[in-house]
Amino acid sequence: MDFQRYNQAEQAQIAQMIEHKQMKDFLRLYSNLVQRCFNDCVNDFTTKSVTSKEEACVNKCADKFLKHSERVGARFGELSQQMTPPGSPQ
Amino acid sequence: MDFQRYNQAEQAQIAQMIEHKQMKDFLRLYSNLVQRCFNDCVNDFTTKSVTSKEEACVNKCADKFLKHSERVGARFGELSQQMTPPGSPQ
Amino acid sequence: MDFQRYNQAEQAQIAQMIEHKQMKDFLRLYSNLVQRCFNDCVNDFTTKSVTSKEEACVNKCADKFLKHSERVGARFGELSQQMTPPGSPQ
Amino acid sequence: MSMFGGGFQAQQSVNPQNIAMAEQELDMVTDLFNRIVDSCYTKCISTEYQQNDLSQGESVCIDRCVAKFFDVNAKVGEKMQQMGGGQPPQ
Amino acid sequence: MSMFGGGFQAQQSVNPQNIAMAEQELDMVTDLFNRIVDSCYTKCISTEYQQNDLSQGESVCIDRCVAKFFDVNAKVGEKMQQMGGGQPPQ
Amino acid sequence: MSMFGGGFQAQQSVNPQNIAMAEQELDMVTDLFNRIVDSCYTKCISTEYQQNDLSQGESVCIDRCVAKFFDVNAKVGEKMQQMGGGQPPQ
Repeated sequence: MDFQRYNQAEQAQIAQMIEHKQMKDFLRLYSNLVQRCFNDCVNDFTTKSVTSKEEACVNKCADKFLKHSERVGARFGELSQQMTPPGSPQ
Repeated sequence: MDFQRYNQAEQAQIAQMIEHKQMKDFLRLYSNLVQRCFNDCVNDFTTKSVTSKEEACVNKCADKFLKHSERVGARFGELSQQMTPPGSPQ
Repeated sequence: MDFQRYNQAEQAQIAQMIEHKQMKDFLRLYSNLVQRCFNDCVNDFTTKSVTSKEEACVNKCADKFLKHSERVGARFGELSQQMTPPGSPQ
Repeated sequence: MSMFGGGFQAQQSVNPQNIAMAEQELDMVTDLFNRIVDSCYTKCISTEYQQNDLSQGESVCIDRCVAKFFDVNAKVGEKMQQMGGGQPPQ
Repeated sequence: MSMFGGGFQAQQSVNPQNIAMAEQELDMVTDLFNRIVDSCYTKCISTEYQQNDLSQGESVCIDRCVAKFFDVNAKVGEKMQQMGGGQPPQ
Repeated sequence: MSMFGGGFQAQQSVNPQNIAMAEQELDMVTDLFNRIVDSCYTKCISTEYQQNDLSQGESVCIDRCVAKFFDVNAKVGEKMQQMGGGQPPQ
């Protein structure tokens, strides 16, 4: 994304918006991770607390999810830069 | 959630925001319920109107969904209070 | 939906809001389409580029998805008009 | 000549609550539409994707699916009004 | 008498950042609740819909499911703080 | 000295439409990223969770999955421009 075409005052406001959204995006990643790992790992409702087996599964799931997101982010960044931005001269 | 740390003017604005969101949350619960009960109960597309069997299923589904949400809400409230709020003295 | 009960200034603002939302709705339809057709059609990760078989599938999926949305839209419009708007005299 | 913007906007006052209500109504209708597109796609469209057009069977299924979704939506709405003793929004 | 609106609002200044923080907190709690409703419905509720009430087994399952979701949420939170060295939000 | 806020903001005027456009662009990219994370997790990650790291196979799968998702996104975009005769957003 290229916000160079906007003036400085606009860029300042956009930067603030990005910062605000980053927090939101992080919280969303976190909630997605929790829900996915819960769904994949917790299936025993004969106990009230998370079992050690479930906890181990959640740990691996959380690690994998974060590494997955990071790897997608790296590829995403590379591929985004290769794309010709719309409206730019070809 | 504890909004005591905010001043009165802020609390008034937050209260208004909560009220506005409650309506939104209710509408969302309602739409989720409709979609879930439709997906679980309506599978016969040889007729144009909901069959009596489908209607009975939707009725039970709606009742269960509401009771489920209520029960989750009760447990959620209890567990939220037990949690040490972030930033409070331990 | 009937916005006749609002005054002209309000209707102008509502019209602007609708226009803004239409763009958002279109982008959302587009993303839903891409994700659905990707999920349904792309399952071979031994290659880096989309295969011709996958591409043909995506093409058919996109066409079907758009025609489906259009048809739902037509029925939706008809049924919405038949409904008695809430709050109107019966 | 008015000092505060165009003459038109100054003649009528916009009630922000009306705008908020219109927005909520709009969002609800859009949400309903999106959920129907989603549910009826899953119920009616074969993911084999052998042709670009909707088959006769798929088309009929979509029509009935939309009608039944409206039906379920209305029935659940009535049910919730009875339970909550709630008034429909004006 | 103040020229700028009611006396009450004029006495205290509203810090928009505080309002934004309160909104974020509220949205997070609502999101958590909705995810729990969703996951625990899938884990605990039989979609046969043979009765309008929650069965004894379903009720117990919901209680444990909510408790375990809180558990997983807390454990993942700790884990991410260790990894990121992040501070919990005040 | 300006009567209306800081000197900086007063020198350049912020066009709210530009801010709205930047926000829409940002939201689209974030949405695309989230959908890729989601789809590629389902396609590539084994939910057995036997290790904390991505396996070699999972890593390769993610790289190809992201590339293919971009491919499908672009192909569907072209298709929709041809159909609608629409202009790409500037």
